Amino acid sequence: MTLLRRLAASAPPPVYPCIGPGMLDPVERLFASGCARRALSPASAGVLLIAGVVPDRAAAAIDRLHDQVPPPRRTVGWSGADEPSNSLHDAWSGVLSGDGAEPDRLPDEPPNEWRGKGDHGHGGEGMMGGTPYGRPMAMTGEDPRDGLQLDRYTMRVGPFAPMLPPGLELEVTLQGDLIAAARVLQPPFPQEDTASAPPACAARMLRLLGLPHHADRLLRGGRVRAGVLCAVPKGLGAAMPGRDARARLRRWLDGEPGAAQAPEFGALITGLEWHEAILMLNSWSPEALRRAAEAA
Amino acid sequence: MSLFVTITLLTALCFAISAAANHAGLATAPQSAPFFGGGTSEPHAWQRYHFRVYTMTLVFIAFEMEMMFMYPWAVVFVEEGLKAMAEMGMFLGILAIGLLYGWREGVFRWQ
Amino acid sequence: MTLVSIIALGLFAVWTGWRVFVVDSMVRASFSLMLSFLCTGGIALILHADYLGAATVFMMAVEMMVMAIFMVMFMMNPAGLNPMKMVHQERLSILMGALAFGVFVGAVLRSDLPDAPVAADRPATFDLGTELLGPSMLIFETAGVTLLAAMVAAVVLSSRTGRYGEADAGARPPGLTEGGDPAGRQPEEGGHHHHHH
Amino acid sequence: MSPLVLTLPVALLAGAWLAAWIDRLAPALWGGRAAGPLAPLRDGAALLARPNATTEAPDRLTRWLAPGTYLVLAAAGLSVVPLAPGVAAVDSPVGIVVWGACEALTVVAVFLHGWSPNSPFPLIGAYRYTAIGLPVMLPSMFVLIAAALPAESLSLIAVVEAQREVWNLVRQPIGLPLFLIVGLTLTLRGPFDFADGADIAGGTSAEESGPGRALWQLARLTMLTAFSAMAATAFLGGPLGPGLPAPMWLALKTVAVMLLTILACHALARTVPSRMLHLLWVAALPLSFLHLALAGWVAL
Repeated sequence: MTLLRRLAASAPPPVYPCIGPGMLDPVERLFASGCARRALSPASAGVLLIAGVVPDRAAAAIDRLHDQVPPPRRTVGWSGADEPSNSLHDAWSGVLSGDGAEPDRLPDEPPNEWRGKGDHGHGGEGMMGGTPYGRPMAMTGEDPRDGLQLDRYTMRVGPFAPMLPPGLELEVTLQGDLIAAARVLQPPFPQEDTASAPPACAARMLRLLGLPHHADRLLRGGRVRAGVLCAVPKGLGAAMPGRDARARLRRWLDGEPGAAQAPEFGALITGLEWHEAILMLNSWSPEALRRAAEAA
Repeated sequence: MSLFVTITLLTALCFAISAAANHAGLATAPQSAPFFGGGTSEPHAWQRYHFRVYTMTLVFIAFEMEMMFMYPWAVVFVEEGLKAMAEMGMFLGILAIGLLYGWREGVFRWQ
Repeated sequence: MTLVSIIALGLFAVWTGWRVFVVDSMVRASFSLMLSFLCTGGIALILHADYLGAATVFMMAVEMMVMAIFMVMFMMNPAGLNPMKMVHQERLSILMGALAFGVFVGAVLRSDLPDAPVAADRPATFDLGTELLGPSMLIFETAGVTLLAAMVAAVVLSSRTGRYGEADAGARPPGLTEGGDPAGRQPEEGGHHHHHH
Repeated sequence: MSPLVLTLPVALLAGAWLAAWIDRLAPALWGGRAAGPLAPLRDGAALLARPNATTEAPDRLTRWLAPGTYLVLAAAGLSVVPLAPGVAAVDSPVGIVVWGACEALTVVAVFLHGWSPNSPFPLIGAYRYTAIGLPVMLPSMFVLIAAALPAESLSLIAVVEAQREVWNLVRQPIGLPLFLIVGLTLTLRGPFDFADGADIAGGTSAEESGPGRALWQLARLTMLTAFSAMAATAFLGGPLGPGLPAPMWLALKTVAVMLLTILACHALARTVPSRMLHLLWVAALPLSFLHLALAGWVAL
């Protein structure tokens, strides 16, 4: 057991970042340096990193994410002034030994009380009714593409979703993996200019295309060949002809800055498949998205 | 028989490993809430999931059934020579018509 | 050993087949049925019908996967979060099932089963191929054309998009009474739908 | 049953470790830091030392079955691969069809893995993978049927024997690239990783931690080993070769295919699923038609 723990302690700590205003670029550089591994979900993390001063509106989200990191877990705060790799490693050792583990922040209550209720004591009623095991079932509705009226699933994503700029909260209604309706609840946090610099923006898109090593190379100041552009479908998120997501990525790879402000994107991602929508959103810089969301 | 015994043994071994690895204790409600990057949702994620390429799967099954005839055909191909070659032409022709029709009707897309 | 394996697989096939009607989740039901078919494939493997056995496993894995997709898509409560009963007309079904079982068992017991063991190393797949290219050529080709017809029919019936516009353009759901208002969803004015390609 | 079956776990574990190490060497090609041979063990230990996560009302049965099934399929697929001319752990006369069945069941295992947590991102990953994984099987069938043509048999031992003069790689040059698509899909990698992508926060694995996650990653790596051995057998003559003992040749060729697959995984970008599906049907499938026709012409 100790051998396992010693081996584990020498691995890069799996960290789920909650990125506050102005901290996007430092956090991305931290993970590109290789001293910690960015976990895409709290379940796969051991340490929660709170970078910067997170506004009050996101406090509840941090509590939720904190509790989704399986215990024992640790939280590390980082202001960006110092080098955090030591505190991350200390926290990771603490996680492995179980010392100073943090208890849940939220009460142990299901979304809806279900025990002992309903037809079978599991909260459900009849075929589709009630709240079996604490939640209702999704219900059918109109479909934007093929007219099959199947279930619509509404979720609020963000503010710390790894595929969206930090701070952005979207209410998305999915039918399958197609976005049937979308609404911006909160704009992204303001970030330093470095977070909207061409290499940083292009790196984010490359990660979504499954090319993390290319992305790291860009962040280190290297170049990436334009062959990767083929993977971005033509005409995606085109504000006007020749100005689609692929063209925006091409400009970033050439080192040119993108548009200062994105169009109103809530309406633009409606009707798109999830992967297309996420690629399209990331083809604008976080600042461009913030301006668009605040203008709307 | 040996394939059957081997797979039975392997299955027993792998499922035992899987059972040991998937042993999970009880988690509290906030620990087991589904992940939305800090967000929330009301309903269960399990739903009448709108699989966008359902027509493609139907074409695929018919395609696959035809392909199952190709395996025995491959074994006798060299022996039968030109007859088998002509057979294959016909076969691929039939499949190609199905493929072209599906493509023309646009079923190989997210509908 | 062979007999024991066949009996064990047969019992497991029956058990998983029974589970299909007992479990609440459509996914579990579909893949229980798949397991049942995999067992019959396993029996074929043991009996040295190698191609038949492996092909059964191959086909059933794919088909039950597609069946699971459609079951989840169109059934209420697809994950079985609320317990439910998947069987209708239970008494009649049991009666019909027992009757069918009796007929088949009777047929097996009454028929004169062949007693001509085939050598284990007989090239069965080769024989099958020769048969397909020889005497059974017509059947084989007919199957090809039939499956093509199935492909076309599947596209025609299930695809909304197509060369001639949307399949449901101008369609009205039938009324509950003769000549009455359409039931369920009302057709939209002009049928505008946003399409993305 | 042959005692060679005992070599399967050893080969799979060794292959998994090697694949994981090559994965961690790959960043060096893009100017990053390559990790040492212990890195996969460290990362594995980091997973094993954590507890399993659970989700709300999950399907515990399928959650348990999915990684186990994936692991069995890798082992079953490898069991029909000849380790030396005329010798395989399981001498099946229909080895090619057995491998095809393993491919088909892999789609089921990945689907169940994404279905079981009752969470949206894993669910999207499961369905997306199914949409791509099913049609990928068609090029795979064409390619393996083409490999069976000169052998006049569906047995992989015969497929190896038929390559004594010339490898299938030379006779059927489009086969290996088409089969690489299958390998990338089976192992959820790079351009064909539609199950565990970054845009869905890790997809089918998003709600997983601890030993359960470790087992899933291990199963992916063992499947890569089995796939590489199968590709080496179908296209590179498997255990045939001068000088060295036959199993060594198989191991060398397996590692070569593994390197190629991992390189393709890290170098190629993943496009959106809708476009990939379209490409599979209108580009990869006609290409496999052509491949089979060419292979048939050469074989006659």
